[in-house]
Amino acid sequence: MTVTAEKLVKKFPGVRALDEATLRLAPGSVHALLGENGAGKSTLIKIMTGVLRPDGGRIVLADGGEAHFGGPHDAQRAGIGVVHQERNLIPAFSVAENIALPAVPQRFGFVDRAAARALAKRCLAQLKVQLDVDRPVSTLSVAQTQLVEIAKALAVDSQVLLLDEPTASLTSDEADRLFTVMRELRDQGHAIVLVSHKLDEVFAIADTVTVLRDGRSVAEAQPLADLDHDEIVNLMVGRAHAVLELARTPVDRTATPALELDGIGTADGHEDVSLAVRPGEIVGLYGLVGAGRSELARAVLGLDKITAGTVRIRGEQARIRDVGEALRRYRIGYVTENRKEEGVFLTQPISRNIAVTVWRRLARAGLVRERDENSLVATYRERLGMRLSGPAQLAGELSGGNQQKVSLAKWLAADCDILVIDEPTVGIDVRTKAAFHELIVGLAADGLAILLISSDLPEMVTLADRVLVMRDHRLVGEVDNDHDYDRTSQEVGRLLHQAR
Amino acid sequence: MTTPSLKISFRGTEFTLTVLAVLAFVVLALTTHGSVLHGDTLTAIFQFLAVPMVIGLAQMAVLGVGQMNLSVGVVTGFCAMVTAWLMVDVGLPAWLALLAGLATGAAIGLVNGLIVVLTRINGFIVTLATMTIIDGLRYGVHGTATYQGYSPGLVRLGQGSVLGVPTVFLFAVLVAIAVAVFFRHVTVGRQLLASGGNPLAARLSGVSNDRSLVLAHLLSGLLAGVAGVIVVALSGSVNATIGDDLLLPSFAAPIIGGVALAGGVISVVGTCLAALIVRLVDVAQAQYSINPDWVDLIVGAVVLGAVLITQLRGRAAT
Amino acid sequence: SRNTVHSDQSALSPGQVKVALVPGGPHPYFQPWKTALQQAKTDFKLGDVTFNETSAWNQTTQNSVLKSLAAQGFNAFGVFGVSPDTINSTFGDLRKQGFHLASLGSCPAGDTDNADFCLATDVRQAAYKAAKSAIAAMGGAGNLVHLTGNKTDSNTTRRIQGVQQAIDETGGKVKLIQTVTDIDTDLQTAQKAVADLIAAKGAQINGIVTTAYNPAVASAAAVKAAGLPVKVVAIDDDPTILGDIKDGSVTASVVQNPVGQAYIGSYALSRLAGGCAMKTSGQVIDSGSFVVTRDDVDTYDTQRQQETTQLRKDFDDKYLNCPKA
Amino acid sequence: MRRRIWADPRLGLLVVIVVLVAVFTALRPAFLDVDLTIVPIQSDLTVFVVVGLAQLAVLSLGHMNLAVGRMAAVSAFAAGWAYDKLAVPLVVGLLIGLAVGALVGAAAGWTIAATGVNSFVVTLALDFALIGLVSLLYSTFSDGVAFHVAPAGMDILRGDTFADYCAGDLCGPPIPLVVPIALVAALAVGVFFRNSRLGREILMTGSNLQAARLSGIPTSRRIIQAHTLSGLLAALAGFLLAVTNGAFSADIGGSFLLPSFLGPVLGGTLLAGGAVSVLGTVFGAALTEVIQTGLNLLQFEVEKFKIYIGIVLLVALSLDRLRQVLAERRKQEVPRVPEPVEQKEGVA
Ligand SMILES: Nc1ncnc2c1ncn2[C@@H]1O[C@H](COP(=O)(O)OP(=O)(O)OP(=O)(O)O)[C@@H](O)[C@H]1O
Ligand SMILES: Nc1ncnc2c1ncn2[C@@H]1O[C@H](COP(=O)(O)OP(=O)(O)OP(=O)(O)O)[C@@H](O)[C@H]1O
Ligand SMILES: O[C@@H]1[C@H](O)[C@H](O)CO[C@H]1O
Ligand SMILES: [Mg+2]
Ligand SMILES: [Mg+2]
Repeated sequence: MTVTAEKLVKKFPGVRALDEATLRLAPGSVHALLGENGAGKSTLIKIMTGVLRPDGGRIVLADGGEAHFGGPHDAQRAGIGVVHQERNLIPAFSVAENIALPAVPQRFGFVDRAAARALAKRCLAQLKVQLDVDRPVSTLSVAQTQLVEIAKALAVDSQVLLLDEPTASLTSDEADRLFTVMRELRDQGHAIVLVSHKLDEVFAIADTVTVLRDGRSVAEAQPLADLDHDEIVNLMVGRAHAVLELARTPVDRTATPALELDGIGTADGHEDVSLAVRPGEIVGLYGLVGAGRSELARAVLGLDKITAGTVRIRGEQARIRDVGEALRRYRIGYVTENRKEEGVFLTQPISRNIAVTVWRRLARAGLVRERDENSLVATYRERLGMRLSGPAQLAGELSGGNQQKVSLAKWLAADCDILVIDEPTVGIDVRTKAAFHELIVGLAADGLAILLISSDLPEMVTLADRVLVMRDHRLVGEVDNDHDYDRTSQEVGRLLHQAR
Repeated sequence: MTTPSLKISFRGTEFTLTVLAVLAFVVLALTTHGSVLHGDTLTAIFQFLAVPMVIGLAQMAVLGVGQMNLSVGVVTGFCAMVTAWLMVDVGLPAWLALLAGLATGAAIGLVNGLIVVLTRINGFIVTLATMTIIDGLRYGVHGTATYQGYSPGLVRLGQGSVLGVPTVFLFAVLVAIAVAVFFRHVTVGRQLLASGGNPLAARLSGVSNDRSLVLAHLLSGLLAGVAGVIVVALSGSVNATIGDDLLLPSFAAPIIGGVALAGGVISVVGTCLAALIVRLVDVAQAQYSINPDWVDLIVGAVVLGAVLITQLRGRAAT
Repeated sequence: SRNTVHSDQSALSPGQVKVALVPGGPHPYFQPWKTALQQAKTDFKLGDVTFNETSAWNQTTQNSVLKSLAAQGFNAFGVFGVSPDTINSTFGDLRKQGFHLASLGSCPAGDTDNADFCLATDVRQAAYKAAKSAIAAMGGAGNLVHLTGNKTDSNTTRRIQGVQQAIDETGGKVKLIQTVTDIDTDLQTAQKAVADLIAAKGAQINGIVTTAYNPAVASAAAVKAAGLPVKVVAIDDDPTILGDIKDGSVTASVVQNPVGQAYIGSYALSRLAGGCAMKTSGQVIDSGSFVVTRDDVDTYDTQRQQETTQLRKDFDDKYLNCPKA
Repeated sequence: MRRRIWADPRLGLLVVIVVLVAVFTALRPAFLDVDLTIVPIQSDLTVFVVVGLAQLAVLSLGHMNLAVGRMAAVSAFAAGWAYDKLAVPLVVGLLIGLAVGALVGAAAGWTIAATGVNSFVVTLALDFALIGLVSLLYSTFSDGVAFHVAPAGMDILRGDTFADYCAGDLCGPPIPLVVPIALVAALAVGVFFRNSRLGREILMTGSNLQAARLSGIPTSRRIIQAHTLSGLLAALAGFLLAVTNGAFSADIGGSFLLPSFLGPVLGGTLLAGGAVSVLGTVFGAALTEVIQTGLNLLQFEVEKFKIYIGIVLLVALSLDRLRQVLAERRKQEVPRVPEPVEQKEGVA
């Protein structure tokens, strides 16, 4: 089925999220939809699936008829399936029921549970995912919910399938299985849209590409074969994108470590974890999803229980009870991995989101002046290139990438000596990602000690001075990073998969 | 077909509450030398359990979509008055009056739901306003006077028992089963819980949250109507004060019973068991001649204690 | 403090007197006030009268109802104070502003009354009579239960005292096995409490004395349904209660005199507005209470009327000090 | 920062209030009677504004305090007891009452923070427990149900307005002496939530508990503090009511619960937490008071009175919604800075 979104316009307070953007989909192809954070990709997808109503433009279906979607249901009936960027499942419902929700199999008004379970099993099998379909979704891991979400999109028999960053929290294995399914569907004549910031996977699977910039389509349904990596990036960014060489200041390895873990064990199962991060150093902590990296960070910050070993901060033994103490007494900041749940306050203005860590400093006689907060926002808006309409804008109105920047900004504002940064660039576009990298390196150059948790190996290689590899809650080795991708990645891979 | 929710969980709220209820019963039986096991006492316990049970379910229905219904109590009273009025002053046969009483409750619930959806005003506030209105209407039916002496057949039925079980309690149990089936197996019931669990996700899956809201309020009103007709049949006399003391218990039962205030999670069995536990406190008061001041203290402690225990057990389980 | 005098304190002609009767809230007890008030209007040629029961048993609401009525031009008030403990302040305010006030049906707690007078049942006395007749019906011995209303109401305290006095006088032959308070809020609560009570102690109970409306209705019905030989003494003469007396499910009812309170209260208020003054400001006057049984259920009202006539006489002769015309 | 005035929910309230005052005055000129309407309205409003603030203090967290009334009752008991038995001066009794209220609030907050049990449940249970306790306390320590005491200054506070104080020919406005107490409370609570670190951290905790914890906010402490503030304000409301009533009695606070929600929620404070509107609460309480007084003047029978009050409330709220919808339309036309004021729709 061909679907064309023609000259869509969508206005939000302060921004034109879409400014006559056009997307032409042809059956039997995988179509990449690319653009920087805030370019309007998700907005476009939401309009095409009836979630948002456009302020201009139209959606034309195969038969030439114009579609008027009153809600998601209408789009679904028109044969358009979708996986949204954010997870949208009912926590208390089982996997089967969630997958079947858009088209509940029923008999005389009663839910046909057997049919629902069969449907769910079929969709999961398609993705080669082993999952108990009776489990409540609330007990699943992030990756598993992502997979359920994809299975749910497959459950509706749709001719057009829109996937908004479906691989953001998947392992490469899981992503590969998804790509296999996408190819099968393409070969059956479906039209598939893939939104992704991972250009490698885009080149691996997509046939054509549309690039959005500031809500406008700067490339419309071009064959991907005609373009190379740099050309795509230049289209997205709107100028020649120079891959910057990050100049690193050498680290004084004899200095007292800013953060030192010695034989740490935790209630979560970590055993004998020892590491040291010196001022000016970026230590990478790499591992597969579930290896226990975030949990280790949480334990160090007093959020989980440490059962063995010692933590030393600047050489002094430390007992950190909560994040507040970590911040104020030890000057440690923690940039969390789940921005929506833990990183930002969606219903609060950006100014408060950033100033929350420094109110103590800003307050005069216990009172905070808005002016001081706003100047903080101005500083970090500039420094991180945040797209926002003003300091009073609600964080929930920002695009995912910009939310991530807000989440980082609050720790930069807090002026820490030690930063633990967890998955800083998930869902972040190339340019912003580069800016983030520059920033992190700059922070290290300023003397901060940084513990970087990332599942993005190229990112690790770009940033880390040393890469520690964690497996099953233990450190299994260390790689001195000479920023040679091939060598470092091989080393890391060896550690990750070596027999114990 | 195996339904996971039918598996008995030894960690869940329902189990804790069952243990609590049985324990309370045993203690009562032992300390009153078996007095609570006496037929009359059992009858009294279960006869007056019917209304708290149903009214708890009425509140639970809206909690399911994350709303509250402050009008449940007065709607119960109003429906009781309407039913009695239809029999006494209009002369309708009992069965027709009962149906009209139920329809009245459903209609009020429907209006509540429609107002919530059309105005987007929080249901708490909408039902606060309709509570005030229905409170007035309740006195409009028969002023402050009491209706009595309507349909002796109905009252005989309401006060009677089947195989030793009070009919009103049996009726309440049937209603509870119907509500459980609705929320567990009926498509719109599931959709209602989907809206409560994650409105955005429900909307993106093509579920109409508006319909869920209206439906939940309608069901809540209908159940309040059910409570109203139970009162009419059970007590043989009704006046405009009926329902005044139902609002807080309507919340206590589902909340102790493990229903999430945020929506999406309900428990029919938990709600009914919680109503039973609160009822046992009343019974204890009469049995031990406790000063009513202490009863309130005890109810407070029981509410908090029951929830705490469930919470702690839940935490220990994970 | 505020001294603005709103009501002209010089003598008013009856046509200038506007009487408002304000009960604590909607309750069957107050329904006779409506007709009695209309009767008073005609008989005493009052300028205007109104009956306003919107207070909803809430003192703050009642205060604002009273002030609203005053702003409307009503200048004499008969009030059943929601909260006997705080109503005196309200009375004081209105008195200062020159209005005439009667506390009707219930006197303020404590020994002072800031209203011109209180015309009410001596509730302690009435409860005493009720308990006495229950004891008599029980044959002078056995176990008695007392069911009553809101514990934070000082009338309830007085009623408990009255019942206790009657019990004490039996020298131990009658035992008060339980006093249940706070069950007048609504009928179902009363029904539930009575059912539990009968289930727990039905066999031991020989008599129930009720000094509040909903418990009375509930006890009569429960005793009738259970077929127990328990003697029930009720309160007031709402048609439901009278019906219960006639069919024997209620042994007796202690009837108060709401008609007299409203009628004579309005009369006295009009006299006060006409230039009379109370000899003793804040005087408490018993409006009378009568034990009604099956025998005199059709005739008791005659006695009440007589007593009411007597009340009016007493006002003229004993309580009021009027300028000679 | 540019603000569009019609997008402000408080404006809608103000318009509704003005319209209602005009309508009521046209129907009943006595609505403007200074001594019998204007002054009593202000006294009542004083109490209900503070009651609303007590609820608002925990709505900031997305919590509820179902025990506001009973917290007021125990505090009033403590104050009454101090006046009666210790013969303390007015201010000391007030401070004792406030301390007791704060303590009970803190206990509620602590229970919620420590156990993670929903505030609705904890305060519901507390309410039951306190009903019993207050009754027991009065029957043990007083002659039944009240302390009839009048420490020096109480009558003045109760009865006087600024109009009673004159310098030569110039007298103050007809504003009761208690009004400034509520104003100060409202101002303090407003500054607390808008400008103070503590207040803002409470709001952040209400907005996203997890994120707040991970931003270094001691969330348990903030929860306890918000409930303490709630108890403190409930105590103040109880004291003010006792003063207006003239006695410290067991039934104080008995009718606080619904008004405590009406003020803030009419004023635009969400039940979801993270945002509060103090000015809105004042307007919300004022609207309720105006409706009540206006309908009183119109003298309906009891059933009609209730019906009308409910209908006027619904209509007022719906008009406010209409204003919001209009404001949102305009917002679409003109790019503007969005309000930090929240509008959560649909399933709440
Ligand atoms: N509900 C909303 N209210 C206000 N502004 C919004 C809303 N949703 C999106 N926007 C704005 O519209 C623009 C486009 O956002 P959109 O989410 O479509 O970006 P995106 O291309 O998907 O970015 P990302 O790669 O970060 O997911 C952004 O500037 C964003 O701030
Ligand atoms: N396959 C899985 N099944 C169930 N739970 C999982 C799975 N993988 C991870 N989890 C859970 O998800 C959480 C993520 O693990 P953790 O944060 O310790 O890992 P990580 O190394 O930081 O990985 P990530 O890259 O996701 O941050 C843990 O609570 C873990 O128990
Ligand atoms: O004396 C009165 C009546 O009997 C009625 O019960 C109302 O309240 C009581 O105090
Ligand atoms: Mg997006
Ligand atoms: Mg992690």
